[in-house]
Amino acid sequence: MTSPALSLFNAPFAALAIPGPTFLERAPLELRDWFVHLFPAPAQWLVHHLITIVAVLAVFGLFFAFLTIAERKLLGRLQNRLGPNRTGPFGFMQPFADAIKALTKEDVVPAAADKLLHFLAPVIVCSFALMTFAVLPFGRHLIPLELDAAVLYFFAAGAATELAIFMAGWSSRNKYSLLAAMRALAQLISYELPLLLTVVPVVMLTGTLSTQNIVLAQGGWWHGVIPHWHVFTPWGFAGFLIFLVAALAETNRSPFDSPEAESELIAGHLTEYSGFKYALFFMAEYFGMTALCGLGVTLFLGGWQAPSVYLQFIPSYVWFGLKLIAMILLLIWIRGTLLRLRIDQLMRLSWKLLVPLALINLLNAAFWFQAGELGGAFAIARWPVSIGLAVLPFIAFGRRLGRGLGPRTYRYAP
Amino acid sequence: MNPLQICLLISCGLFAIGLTAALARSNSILVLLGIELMLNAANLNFIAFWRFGPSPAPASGVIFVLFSLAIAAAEAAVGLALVIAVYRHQKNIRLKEASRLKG
Amino acid sequence: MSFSVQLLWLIPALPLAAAAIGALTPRGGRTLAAGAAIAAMLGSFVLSCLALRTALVDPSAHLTHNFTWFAFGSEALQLGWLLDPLTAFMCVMVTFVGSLIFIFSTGYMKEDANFTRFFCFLSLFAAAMLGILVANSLLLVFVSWELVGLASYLLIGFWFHKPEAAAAAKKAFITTRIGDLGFLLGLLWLYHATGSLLFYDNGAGVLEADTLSLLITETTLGGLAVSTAIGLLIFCGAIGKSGQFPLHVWLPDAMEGPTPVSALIHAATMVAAGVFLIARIYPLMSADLALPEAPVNALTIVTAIGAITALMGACIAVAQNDLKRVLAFSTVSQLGYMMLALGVGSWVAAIFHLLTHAFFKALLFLGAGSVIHAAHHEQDIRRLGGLAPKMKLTFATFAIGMMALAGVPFLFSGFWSKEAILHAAHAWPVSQLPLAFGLTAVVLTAFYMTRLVAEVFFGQPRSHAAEHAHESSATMTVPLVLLAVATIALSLLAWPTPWLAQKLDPLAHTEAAHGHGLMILSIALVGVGLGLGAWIYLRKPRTSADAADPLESAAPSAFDALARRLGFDELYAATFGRLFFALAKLADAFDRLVWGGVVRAVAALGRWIGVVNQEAEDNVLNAGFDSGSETLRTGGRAYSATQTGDAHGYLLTMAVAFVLLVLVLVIGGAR
Amino acid sequence: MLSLSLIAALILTSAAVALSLRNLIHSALVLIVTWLGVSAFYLWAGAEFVGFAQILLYVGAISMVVLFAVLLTRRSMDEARVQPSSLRRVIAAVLAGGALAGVLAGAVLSTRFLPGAGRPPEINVRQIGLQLMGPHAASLLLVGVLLTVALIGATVIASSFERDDVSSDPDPRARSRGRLPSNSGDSHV
Repeated sequence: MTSPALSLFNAPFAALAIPGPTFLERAPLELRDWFVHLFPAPAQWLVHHLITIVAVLAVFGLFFAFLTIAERKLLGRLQNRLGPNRTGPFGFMQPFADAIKALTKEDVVPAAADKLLHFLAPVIVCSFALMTFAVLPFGRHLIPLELDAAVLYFFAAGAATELAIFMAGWSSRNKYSLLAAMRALAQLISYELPLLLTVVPVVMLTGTLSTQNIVLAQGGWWHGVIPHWHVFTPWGFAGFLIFLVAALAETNRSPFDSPEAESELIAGHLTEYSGFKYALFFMAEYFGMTALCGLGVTLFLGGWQAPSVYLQFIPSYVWFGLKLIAMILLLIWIRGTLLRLRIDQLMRLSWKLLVPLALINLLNAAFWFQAGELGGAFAIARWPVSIGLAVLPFIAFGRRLGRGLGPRTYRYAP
Repeated sequence: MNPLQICLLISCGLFAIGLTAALARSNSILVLLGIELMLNAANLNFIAFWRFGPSPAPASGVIFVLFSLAIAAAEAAVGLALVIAVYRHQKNIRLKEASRLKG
Repeated sequence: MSFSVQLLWLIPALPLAAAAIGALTPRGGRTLAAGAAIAAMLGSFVLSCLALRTALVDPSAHLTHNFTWFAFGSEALQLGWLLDPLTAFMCVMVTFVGSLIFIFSTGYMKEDANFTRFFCFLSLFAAAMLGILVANSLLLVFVSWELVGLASYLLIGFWFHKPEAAAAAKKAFITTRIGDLGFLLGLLWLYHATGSLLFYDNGAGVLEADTLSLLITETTLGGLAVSTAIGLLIFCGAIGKSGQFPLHVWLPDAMEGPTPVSALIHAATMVAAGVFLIARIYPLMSADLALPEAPVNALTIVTAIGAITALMGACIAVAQNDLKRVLAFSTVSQLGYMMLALGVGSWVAAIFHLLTHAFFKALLFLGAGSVIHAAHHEQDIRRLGGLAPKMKLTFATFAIGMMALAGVPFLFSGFWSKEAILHAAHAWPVSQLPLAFGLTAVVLTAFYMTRLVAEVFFGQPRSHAAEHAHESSATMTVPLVLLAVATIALSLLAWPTPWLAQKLDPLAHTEAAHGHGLMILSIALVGVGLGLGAWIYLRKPRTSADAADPLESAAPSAFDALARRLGFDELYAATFGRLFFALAKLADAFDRLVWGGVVRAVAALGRWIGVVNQEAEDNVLNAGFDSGSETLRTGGRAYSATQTGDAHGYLLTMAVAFVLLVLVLVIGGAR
Repeated sequence: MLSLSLIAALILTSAAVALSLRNLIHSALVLIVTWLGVSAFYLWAGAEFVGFAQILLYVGAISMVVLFAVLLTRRSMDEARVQPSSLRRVIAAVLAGGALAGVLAGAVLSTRFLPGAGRPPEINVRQIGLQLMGPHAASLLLVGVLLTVALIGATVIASSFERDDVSSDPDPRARSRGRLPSNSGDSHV
């Protein structure tokens, strides 16, 4: 009896056998097939999977490495300084130097710590962050695992992050770590809600949970120029903005990095971590950010679809990479620009602004779809109505958000 | 042996473990977790019958489990809220001591 | 741009929306409430102008849009909108005058704490009034009619903390309800007789020839044609709303409301609703004229009521001392003129007078409001005086309104409309008595208006407030000026060509011979009235507030009777009031003696049964119950031992029971 | 069959371990493994959607609630360890559980099941959605109401704010005992 689980893992690669339009589009597949055929037939399926995993690990590992250096250099620029520029040409070897440093550092574990959990936390957070890459469609034929419930899988795998943070905070046997972990958890749980709620309209309109199908649903162009990406609809734009904010918070990025605010909290739940374990957490954070950006690209920015019909000759995975990089650069820019939020402001932002806005956006998307179905004048009239539905609640809730919040007062200081 | 029977045996085992835990442990959180396990065992049964049972309706087993998951979530939320309320009241959560309805 | 009749509902809908906004606005949102109301009114005005253009393309057409409101069984109740020149002219008038009064109100009500509520009510009123105008269904008219009544009740009683205002609001509401009962009966009868309430419905409406011929062929009690009876019942509603004799008593009291309300409701628009209604159903009212031997025609009654009201109102106005009350009785009198015109068959003249009257009466009321506002709410003309130099603009505009009302020739629109009515009365074949009444009222109108102007604006200031009066702000004077201009400009509707008449009723021959003799007579009468007034009141102006009126010293008893408004209130109190009081007494006594006795007897019976019961219970039943309870208690105590409150115990019991159950089933199944 | 045995072993062992551990936090964490095993079973049976939903719900949500509850109901770091239960109670529980397991297993083994379909029913997410929105829409609505009620109820039950009626409280000192300082909206840092 063949295991259905295996067929589950095999099925997606059937899609990869479809010949692509150009050689470049198919080039990664050809390369893989050539390599797989070097092995004896019984081992081929194993090699097939392994090579996919290795490819994802290698690409995103390198991506992570250069992401750190890009971020540091860019932040340097934003803050009017140079950033790392000593190691290698333009300092590009810095991440590798950092890696060596982290590996060779002493791994300090508190004596009272729950050693097993203390060890497991970084492993779990890193492995689950990597697992989320499995369902991202990197190109027309490039998707490691084509699942029917891919979006659900993505968030299910992401759920482990919370667990890992709790484990890290609790196993450290340090009340500050634990407190920080609880705060981080509160933040993650609060922002998971708007994040999921902005995904719902996309799923609702495309009628599928499969990431590949969501990307396919965004194919096509108006007049060959303006693509049918969700971000170019009022609800999609509003949803993308909410998604962006929630994704920032989910990945503990500035301005939502109060759980581990370096300058205030000595790294929160990571206080008792050092050396390579700390590096793993660091890495997981960047993987998580990359994955969430990838999901954002998939859901709202048309995934690997080219922005114009005339630009289709460029392979789809290049487009995906470009969009991913653009979005990550945006996040870095935001990090260099905005101030950190206080924890109560942060919770207020989620529950009083993002969640209601996301719920209204859900209605907006439903309205958009229904009006589109009616066609004719409705298809035009839905634009102003939908824009209004996106903007007016924002103004209304945004005005209420700051109400009752006086300037910050200090009880024990003049 | 029929695969359905194997699945049912697994679910029996899970149910029995849940019950044993709910009976043996005095901590109300653990009792709740035992009950959650029993719910999970029931869900296992649904999926087993859906998968291996005779002529299943297209989605009924899955949908039953989905509803059951929702109810389990509600149960966990309310149950644990009650545990916290009990703790605030009697400063511990031993089920044995929470035997009065008086506030 | 052509205006579709389907969109006609927008005209009342805009003020309704403004009313909703006003209702939802907190007290502080003055600008929002007033702005919404004024914007809605101006929007309706623009829409009305567009509608007027559409209507004038073919003045004889009745554009309708009907739809089913709801269906019960096989019957379907239909509502609809109607656009014809009558509707369009009225809409333009109401929205124009309404807009100006709204603007005026922002100045007049500035200090009032319930500013937003006021504008909410005003908008509601305007919406209801416009609803009457655009309706193509008597039912819709009735609904709007009652809404108008409600809004007027709310507005008259706006200062409900004043007992007089609250009483006046109640009086207005109840009095008009009496008329509305007739209206409702007429409406129901009409529906019973024709199965439809639509005015025009491609030949099936109640105002169209087929239905009317059906209605006049049937007769009811007294040999009246059905159409006459229905018409008279509906006319009851118009009597109530338009303040006609004998239901005119509420209108002067309604002056307790804020002055803009008086201007809008009790001068320009609401009271005109009755006249409009009769003009609207004029085909129905005049249907019985085709019958050669009708015992009485509906329009004859209308004429009689109108003539009596016109003369009576003018008489009473002569002896009033309250500024707004004089204007109120002049309104009663002018409405009588309109009814008279309707009765003698010239509904066009009635509507013409309605339009011009709306403008100059609104002008007069707003002028009065300006005076009252300036004089710190002093309304007694004996205590005013000498205001002309202090309030030049108010005086000038008020004088224009006064001359229009008095019928000063040629320049003022009031003259033309009054002439039209008098000519129509002259041409009435039945009797010349209404003409005589009308001519008498002309003299009196000129006289009391001269008296009013003389007392208020000339002579010495006779109170502290009048001494320190000063001109009102621009929000109040600009509407005055606009209304004054309109008052003069409206002459163009009748002269040099009878344009309005052609547009309103293009089918009728409009060559109503303008007998110059009658015109000269009426001009002369106006001159007499003005001269008399000037001679009595201007030659020797009043010097102190307490001095007696010259007329009062000449004929004290007659003046006193007029000042007490011919005792109608006392008459009603003595007759109807006493009658109802007696009826109430009777009902009370019946309740106390007859029903109360029955109840007491039943109670005594119950008490006796109770005594018997108690004896039986104590000695027989209780003993048994006591022992039964004891048994239960013992059992309960034993059972409660198992209720430990220990969740584990319960769970264990459940598990064991479940195991046993399954065992039984398995063993039983195996067997 | 091998994978099924592995999954079964994972589920049963982790469940047994989880519920016998002394440390509540460890219990909860091991229980997460059990839940993961259950979701692995769902995936094995071809119910992909339910499997991921199980992970999302149990690993992502319920476990968090449990962990929070554990942390909120102890007074010091070491109190996560619970007192061992009395031996008598443990024996009774094991007997009851064993009897139940035995009886159920006997029932399962002695029942002759009709032969089922050889392969998993073809079901995709879209069909599940249509089923939920179509024939089961009423239940879906009810579940939504239930979850809302549970959310509000749980918040109300667990909320630490007592009612502020001073007059009905006979002992003013009782009010300050065990109560957080009231949250006055603006922060005093």
